[in-house]
Amino acid sequence: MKYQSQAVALPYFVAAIGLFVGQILFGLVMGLQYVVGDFLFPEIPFNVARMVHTNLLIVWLLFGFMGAAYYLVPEESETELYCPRLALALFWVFLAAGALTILGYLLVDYATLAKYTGNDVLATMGREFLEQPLLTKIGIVVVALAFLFNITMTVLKGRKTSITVVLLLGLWGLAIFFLFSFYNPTNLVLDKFYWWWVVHLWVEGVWELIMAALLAFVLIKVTGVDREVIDKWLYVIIALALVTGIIGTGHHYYWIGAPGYWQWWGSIFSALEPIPFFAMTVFAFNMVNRRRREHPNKAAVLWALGTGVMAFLGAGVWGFLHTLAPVNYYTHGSQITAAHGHMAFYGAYVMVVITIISYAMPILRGRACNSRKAQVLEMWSFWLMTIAMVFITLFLTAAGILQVWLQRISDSPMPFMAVQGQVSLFYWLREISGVIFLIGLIAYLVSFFVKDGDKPATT
Amino acid sequence: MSGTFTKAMARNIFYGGTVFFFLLFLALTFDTTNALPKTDNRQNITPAVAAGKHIWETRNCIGCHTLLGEGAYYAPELGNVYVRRGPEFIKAWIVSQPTGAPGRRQMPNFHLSDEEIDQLIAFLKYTSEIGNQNWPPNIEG
Amino acid sequence: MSPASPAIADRRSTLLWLALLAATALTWAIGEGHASGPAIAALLLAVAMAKGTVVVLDFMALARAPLLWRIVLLGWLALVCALIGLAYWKGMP
Amino acid sequence: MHAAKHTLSPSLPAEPRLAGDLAIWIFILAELLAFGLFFAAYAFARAHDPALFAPEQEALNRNAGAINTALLLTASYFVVRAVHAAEAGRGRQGARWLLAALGCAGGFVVIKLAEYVAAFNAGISLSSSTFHMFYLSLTFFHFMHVLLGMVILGALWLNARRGRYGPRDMNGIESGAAYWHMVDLVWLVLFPLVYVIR
Repeated sequence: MKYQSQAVALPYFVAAIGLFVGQILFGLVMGLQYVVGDFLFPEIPFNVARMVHTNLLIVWLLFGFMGAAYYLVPEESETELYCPRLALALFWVFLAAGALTILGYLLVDYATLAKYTGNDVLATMGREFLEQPLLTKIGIVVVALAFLFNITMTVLKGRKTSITVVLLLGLWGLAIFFLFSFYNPTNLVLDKFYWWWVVHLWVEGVWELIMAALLAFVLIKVTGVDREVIDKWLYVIIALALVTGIIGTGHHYYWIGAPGYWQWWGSIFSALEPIPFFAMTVFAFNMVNRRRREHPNKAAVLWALGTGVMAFLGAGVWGFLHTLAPVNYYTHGSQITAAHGHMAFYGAYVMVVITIISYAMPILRGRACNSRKAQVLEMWSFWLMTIAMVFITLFLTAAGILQVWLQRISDSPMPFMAVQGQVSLFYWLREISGVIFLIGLIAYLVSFFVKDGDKPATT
Repeated sequence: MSGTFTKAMARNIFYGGTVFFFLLFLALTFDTTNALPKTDNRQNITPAVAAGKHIWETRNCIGCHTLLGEGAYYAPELGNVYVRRGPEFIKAWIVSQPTGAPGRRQMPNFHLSDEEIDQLIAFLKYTSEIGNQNWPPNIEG
Repeated sequence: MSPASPAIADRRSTLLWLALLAATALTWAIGEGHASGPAIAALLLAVAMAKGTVVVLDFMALARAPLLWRIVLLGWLALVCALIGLAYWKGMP
Repeated sequence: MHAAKHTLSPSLPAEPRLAGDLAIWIFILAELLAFGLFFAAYAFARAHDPALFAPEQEALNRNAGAINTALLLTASYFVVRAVHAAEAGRGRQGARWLLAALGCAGGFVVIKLAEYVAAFNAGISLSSSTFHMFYLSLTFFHFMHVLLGMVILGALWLNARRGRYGPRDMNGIESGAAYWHMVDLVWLVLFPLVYVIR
């Protein structure tokens, strides 16, 4: 660790992993509820479990992004963090807010929670992924602004690199587009139209900047390839990502009451969206092949390469599968969407956060890399989780294809619930894959505590 | 590589391309804003519809159902439920939840008053009349 | 670096420019003559391809670029024109 | 760069070289892909019902379209002259060619805007018919590229006036020129496709 203040990243990473575990546990609950409908009812109805599952994902990824920024920015800027104590204070504020929100979901009736948190003053709740109470949303904005202030000041007083500039753009964009979560008109079409300004412009816009910056940072560190080379590919890739992704928002505007031309604009530009993901994969492999050093942290290299491949498969290929309007007419809002969502989030954002954790955590704990035994276990966890996710995606895709066929294409369409019964085998298989994912996650956790005689070099 | 490849050019293209496509997106958004009154059924937004949407949101219905295809995929699409089932059925359904049938998916009872249920139904009726390019493909959603 | 001397290169560009303008006049005349049909469509596409080829090879200077770049750009032009032609043919009564 | 080669005798054939920065060419390829998809989408949508497209297509102003084609081609020609001037070490002279190209591009913009005003007055919008949707989408997408091209030409002009471009520094002007020619190239397909082929 080159700068003392990078240490504030540690609690962020720990919290991120902890919440990740929570996310997966609730995912397993939901997976079981798909086949055993009354499991945990009425204690944890499906909608509550889902809210916890998705909100934990968002919160732990944000913890990961913030931790990554605190780790990376001082090193890139070659200066201590502007205010490490602010960073630590924000950690506790964000963790408390996040924990209170999740507890609120689990322990308080949602309508009551809405009433006591000011939803009658400004109604923002009850929309997918934006279920957070108004107070939590305001808290997120405050934390994000204070965090951005801290990071921006650090960059301003130090060296400005392409990586910090791109990361900052991504993080500022994240905060700015979140503001659209406060806009909730009664007009459902407008509501949905701008809801996507948060959701799509996050995951297929500014988050890609964050992801590319984190990946570029790790690649510079583990390959030793000239920064100039990595920087220019970084710019080309994120240019392609935004060129295709911004108008690509149109693929969400096909069936929500927006004008018909979005079917053309959305189809054409989102058909190009796999290109930047493919470029990112080629880029990651290329840089590793051209490496000038053998970095001892093999696990981090594996995660970095895995991010490229899985982001391309999940976001690129599985996104393309159902993005063209004539296809999407049949697949919209089916299990195909769920399949894409799972692999894209895992491949792009979960894996990039684990990549930076895998690289930074040993250094934060005072060594260049973990012992060989720990790394082997971590790589096992990589394969277990990744393969499990591939199978989750495949089973959900199979369920989705069957669902679309029986419910939407067939001459005698079946009702939704009847179809759900027909595809339950795939839901069982998905749940089994989910258990394997959990086993992989446990292996990942254990890898942090593995000790053996083979002493790693200290920094 | 036979050509030149500079970081400055790559950076300029990133900034230029981003601004360009965001402006294009804003232009399309502007046109959409002007065109929406023809399709979004805003003339039928009554106070009851507004209240119904509020009930829809504060009961987190989107956590199980889809509405115009967006939401969770655990329970049926409700964008066209008004057409599929009609108001009487919807009312009877909401009141009789949960079914308690063992092993079946359960919907909570939200203890809505008669007036609230009517408002929710008004919201679902308004939603079913949004001109959304004839999605879903059939009445089953 | 242009292998030809600057004056020759300039003259060549000027002649090509005039040819492009003449081709544009032809396309316009066909349009104003309200001509249609598969032969006319093929002619219009051929003219567009010829003009595009001039722009790609001479104006974009890809005649002097590695072969791959010529293939990509001219391939784009040929593919787009072929697709347009195919669609025209499909849409004929 | 190939600065060393400039001293070689001109009789030696130059090694193949892409004029302009690789980054701009990647961008150009992405743009061409988007336009190509849009063109094919138009062509196949029209093939679905050519009779529906024909009257609205017929009503377009082909004079404006043809003049605009000529303006873009002329601007492209002027840009070529500017590049040649810079290559010959007469960068400042090239600035005047760039200014002339900007003038042609400005003419395109004025004529296109007049066309749009007439269209809007006739009640044509993105939602008025499938043909109009394509006509406005394609031409407006291209129109924005002309505007971006003008920004780039303007930047080239400022730099050329300051004498920045010469045989040793061609990357900027060649990259900008390549982009402008792409804007031209796309229009060469767009004009017959939307205005003429019926």
